Amino acid sequence: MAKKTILPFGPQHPVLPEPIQLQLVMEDEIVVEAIPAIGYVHRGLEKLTETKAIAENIFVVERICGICSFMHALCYCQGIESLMNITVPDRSRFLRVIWGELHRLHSHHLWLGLLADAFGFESLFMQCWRNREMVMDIMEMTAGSRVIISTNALGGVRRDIDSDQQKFILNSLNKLQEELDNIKRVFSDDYTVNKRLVDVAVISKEDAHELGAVGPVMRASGLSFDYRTTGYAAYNELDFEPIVEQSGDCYARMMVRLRECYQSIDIIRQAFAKLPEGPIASPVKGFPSGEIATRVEQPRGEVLYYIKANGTNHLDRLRVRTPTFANIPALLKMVKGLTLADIPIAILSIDPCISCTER
Amino acid sequence: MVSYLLLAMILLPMLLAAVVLAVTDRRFRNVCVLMVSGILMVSALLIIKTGAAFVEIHGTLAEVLDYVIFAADVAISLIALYFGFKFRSIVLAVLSIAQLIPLVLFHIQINFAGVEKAFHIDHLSMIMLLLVNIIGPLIAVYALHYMQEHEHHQHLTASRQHYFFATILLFLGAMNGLVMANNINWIHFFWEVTTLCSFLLIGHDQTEAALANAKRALIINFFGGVAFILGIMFIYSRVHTIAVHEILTYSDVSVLLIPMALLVLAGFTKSAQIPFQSWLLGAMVAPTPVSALLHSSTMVKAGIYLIFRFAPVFLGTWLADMSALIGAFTFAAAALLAISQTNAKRILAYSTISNLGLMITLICILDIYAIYAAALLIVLHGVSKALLFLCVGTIEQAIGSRDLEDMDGIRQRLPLTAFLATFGAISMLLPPFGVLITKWIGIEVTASLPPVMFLIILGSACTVFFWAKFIGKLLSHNPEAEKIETLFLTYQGPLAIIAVLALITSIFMIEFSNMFIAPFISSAYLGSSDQTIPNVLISDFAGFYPPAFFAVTAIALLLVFILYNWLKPKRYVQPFLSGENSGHNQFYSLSDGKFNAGFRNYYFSSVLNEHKLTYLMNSIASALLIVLFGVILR
Amino acid sequence: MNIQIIAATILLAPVIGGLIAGIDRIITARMQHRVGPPLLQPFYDVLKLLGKENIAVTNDQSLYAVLYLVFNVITLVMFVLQMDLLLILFMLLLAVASLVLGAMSANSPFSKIGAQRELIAILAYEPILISSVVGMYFVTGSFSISRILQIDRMLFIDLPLLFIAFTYVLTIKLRKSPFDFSTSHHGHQELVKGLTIEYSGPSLAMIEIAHWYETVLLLLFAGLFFANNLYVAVAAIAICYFAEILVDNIAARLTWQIMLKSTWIPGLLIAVVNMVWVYIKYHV
Amino acid sequence: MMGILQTAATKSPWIVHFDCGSCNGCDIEILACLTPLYDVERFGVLNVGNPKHADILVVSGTANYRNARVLRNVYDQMPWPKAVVAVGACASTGGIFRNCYNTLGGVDKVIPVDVYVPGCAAKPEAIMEGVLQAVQVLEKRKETGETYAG
Repeated sequence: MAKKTILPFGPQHPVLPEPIQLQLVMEDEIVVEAIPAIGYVHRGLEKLTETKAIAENIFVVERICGICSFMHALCYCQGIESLMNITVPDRSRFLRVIWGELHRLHSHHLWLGLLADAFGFESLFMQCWRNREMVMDIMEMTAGSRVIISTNALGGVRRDIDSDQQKFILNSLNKLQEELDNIKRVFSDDYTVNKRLVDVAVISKEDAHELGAVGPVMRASGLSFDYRTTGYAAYNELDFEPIVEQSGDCYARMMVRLRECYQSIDIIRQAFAKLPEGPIASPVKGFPSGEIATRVEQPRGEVLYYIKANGTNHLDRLRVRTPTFANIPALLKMVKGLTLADIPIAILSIDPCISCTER
Repeated sequence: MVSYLLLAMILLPMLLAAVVLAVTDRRFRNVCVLMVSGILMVSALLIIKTGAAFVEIHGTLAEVLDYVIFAADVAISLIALYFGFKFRSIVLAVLSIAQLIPLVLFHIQINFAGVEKAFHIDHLSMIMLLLVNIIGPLIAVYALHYMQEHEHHQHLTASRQHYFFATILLFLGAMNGLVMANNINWIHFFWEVTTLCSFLLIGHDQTEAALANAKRALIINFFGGVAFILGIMFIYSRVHTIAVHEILTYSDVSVLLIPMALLVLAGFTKSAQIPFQSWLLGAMVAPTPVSALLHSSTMVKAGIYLIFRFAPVFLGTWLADMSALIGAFTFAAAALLAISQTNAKRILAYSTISNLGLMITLICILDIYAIYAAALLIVLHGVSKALLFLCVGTIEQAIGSRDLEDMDGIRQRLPLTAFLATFGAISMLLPPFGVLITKWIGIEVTASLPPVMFLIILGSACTVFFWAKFIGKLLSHNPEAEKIETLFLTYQGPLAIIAVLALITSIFMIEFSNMFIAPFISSAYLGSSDQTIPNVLISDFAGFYPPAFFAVTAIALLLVFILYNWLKPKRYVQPFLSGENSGHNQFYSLSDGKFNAGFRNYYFSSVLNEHKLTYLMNSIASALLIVLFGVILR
Repeated sequence: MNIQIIAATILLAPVIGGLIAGIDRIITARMQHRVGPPLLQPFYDVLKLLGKENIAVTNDQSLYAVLYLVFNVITLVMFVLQMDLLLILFMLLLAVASLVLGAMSANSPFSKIGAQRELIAILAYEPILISSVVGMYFVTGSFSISRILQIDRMLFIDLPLLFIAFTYVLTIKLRKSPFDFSTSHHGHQELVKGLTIEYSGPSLAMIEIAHWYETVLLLLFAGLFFANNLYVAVAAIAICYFAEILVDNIAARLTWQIMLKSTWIPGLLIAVVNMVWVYIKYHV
Repeated sequence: MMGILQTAATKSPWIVHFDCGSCNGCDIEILACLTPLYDVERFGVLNVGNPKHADILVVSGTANYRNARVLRNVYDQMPWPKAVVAVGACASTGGIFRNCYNTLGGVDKVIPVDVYVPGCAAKPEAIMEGVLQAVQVLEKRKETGETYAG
């Protein structure tokens, strides 16, 4: 047994949307060891924020990750706002929820598609991405751009959503929900899909807790926690429960995200129903000082921002701990003992965002 | 004339064995071996040219010979008894006594009578003679250089080569005797000599493993020997003759069924059918020429020969059907087990077991094509497997390992040997070579016995798997490998000759069949010496004509080379390693370190656990054997 | 006459195979709510590949690609000349073996893993392919296509289970999802392109063309089950291939473990059941 | 004959996508091009995921010190004729990350780029246009018979 199969899985690998390398050591096709190597996306973004003005940094943190850009900006703005004790207008709080949930919808659809692609279900991938385009249309209509929408600003939001747009969005969401019903049936009941997801890469409740998993990975293992329930933005005025699955395998993680899509649609509807009239931003004067840690629930789990300001237009330090970073220990635990064919599924099941993690 | 040739083929090697044992000078030994090799080849060809014949021995000479052979047979049993005590093996001691007592009793019973027509050279003998006397000497010549290297690696103080070559020569003589003898007692004697030779050669290296495996080989083969002698006694009690040709003319099958079952059992042990396969696997510790000569191409065929010889008596009975089933089971099971092996010699050993199983199946099927295929397979397999073993031996001497996983880039390191080995493996697996053709015929003729056919189908799928791995490894390219091959005429020469023989036998299959198999079938199965009647060509077989087939393949290959010249790569790049290449076979990984990308063939070690599966297969095969005997003894 | 048949086969088969591939891609695209490429896209692809630079990892790698093509052509010609079916299966094996050896000869772990998986696929489909041929033998009493064609019964009526098993392994042989794990039509797979990853330009084109021949051969093979009526046979082939495309689009890629289990246990079982029944019907 | 080969070359551009330090914005737009709304397969474009089969290398994101060699390797392993499309501001110039300590700037610092697609993130329509422009580059290379030049 002297020789083993050693495979560099990534960085340029079509199954991985982003460059990361897992050095897989295998026997037959069973992975005995997976050694991650990173650094392909590291740009030095945290350092960059120290050279930019505080308001400019919104655009920088949005480019930590193009998929959950809005949440990054939201987290950053909320941090600066609470440092400066700014109360944002009610309308903008609700608009932030709406955009935030739209991002969650597009991110989960994207992920569902990539997962389908990872287990070789091409038409399901196409269908997920086709549905996603409805969300992208909403983004483009409300913000003028598709992925990095830049609607957050210090003290509120930059753009408003008028009643015509509202009608369009609600219509689209109705359609989206119908389509979602279709793909849900495939994801949850299809024989081949079940074969590939059920009991693959299981993380127990204890492990998930001990390894500090966050987001859907944690909730799929039976831990009920969602940072939105703490009620930032307008979430305290909306009615929802964290979505929890018990089995801790890839199927559970998929189900959590699928059900969160429904939840997001529901939250957006609630938010529109309760959307108050009024200004969309408060004025911001002066510079923040002091330090603060803020958190936001992203599609991938909670993100943590640590901001240290010194009263000037530049920050002393900005530190981001992203959900993927928290989930990597769980991932490395999962992949051991899997077969090669399950590796892409296991990697995708934590919805990795390497560009978040490496910044 | 024929009797002189017989002398040259049986007695001369045995006598020279004694000489080689006595005179330890290397040069003298080499001359002896070369001389014997030449004589054997020539006499075999001459004897074949003479044609089928009986050789009679009369008078005192016959009597003396009978006594001598009896004494020698007793001596072998006594030697086994001695080793039984030496190894403190009760089983071996009991078996040797179990052989000794019937042997003595039987000879007393028949009053040491002999057979006038002491030797019978028919076309089946000729096929075996060709194999023994052409492949055997070539392997012996190869061994001259091999053993020199082998002892060099072992750092022995005193050379033990004279033992080795003496045993080899003794074996060749005995094997010739075995396939030509007409006196069944003599066959038993030669049979026991080959067992003894096998035992001595397996234990040749005197290591612990060698001795343990030698002991096991002796025990299992002696078990077969006991079955053999009991079978002889039974035959005599039923038909009162010990002359093979007279036994064969006996038409009432039911009378001979029990002794025939015993002989088939003996054949199973010698041909390492499951559940008796363990000795052949153990025998792989012996120096590779031994594996090539005794344990793949010739000695294990003695069991096949015995069954083949007596098959006309029991074909179409329950015994034949069950034997065919056990053979087919062995074929499939051994092929399945071969998948889990990384040791090249063990892969070849399992493949040998598997092919021997196929031969037994073919022999035991009442169909003229099956007989053709069986006889062909004996030759084709013998040639190809000898070639493969010798190549693996050469590779092992050069790289110091017989593990398949260490043979990366062997194509660059030992180009000629790797080429020949690849050729050998292809001739075992792919069309248009003969082994596959026999498998094809096997499937077509076993349509009358669906379970047997089903096992052959499963077995051939497994066969593809392990051979393709084997060939793939031999052909794999390693940019770092450098040529280390050194050529010797007596070393690679025999390899090349055997390879050419493998090609020729495949191309001229039909001519070969016409020359040997058709007459054999007409005399042995149709009871007629008129050779024109059953002149069934394989070409009748669905319009298959090997030379045409080879010609098409050759044209295809030519076409391929023309196209290939047009397609020759314009630029060489590194393989796909996800973009992180740091060398041809290296990639950057953690902290910019350079790691070697590795690849290991699949062996399914977790599913195909050799130990557990062997237990299972042995149980099934034993059950089949018990059923066989249970029904026959009812 | 034979020469004309051979020439027609060699020239027409890739055209038909390429068109089938083109139709396949359009239907697939439509099933995925896409417009899809033009019908002649497979030909464009191959012609483009022929005009590209041939880069390789090892010297003799392209040799195996050509061998794969040539053996596929020979196999198809043998089929058209109505020779022995078992021999044809063995020739097909030779073709696949050359592809596997080509993948093994390159020193690349991805292609070598692909080769192993292809070998496992052979292990899975070979018994069923041979079983279907044997089933035909039980009904017609011959392994030779020329004699199978003379029979006036529809083989499908006697061998429905074997036909099902055959279509099942056809998915493996055509490398369609759920069994496209040694190499897949689209690159998003853990082995990237597996078997063919180290081929490029003209040698990749050879493999593509060989695959067209193979497709034609396999579909003709499927047609044998309906051989007594040309129209039924053509319809059956069309339905059969459409079913393959459908399955390709409604199934996730399974693992080879599942494939091996499903072909060796239920697959071989239904094959054996069918064989036993025709054996009893015609021979006992 | 050569003419047919040339027209075929314009009808079947196979792409390989390499993400070198992008924020995922452009990556998901490149993927979106393959999906039903945009469906680049209409033009014969396939994402083959493997440099050895590809004609066009589509790069998103800035080159940094670690992924530059990967980018170079991927480019080298593509058969000639080939073209490179830099998608998005980062790949074209370095974009917002131009002055980060770990970035080299646009991918043209590492490999020759033929087509630049602007945008942050670049829109799918723009990316498709970029790929089709790269096809023209390929065609020209084929015509002039330009040989491999590192």
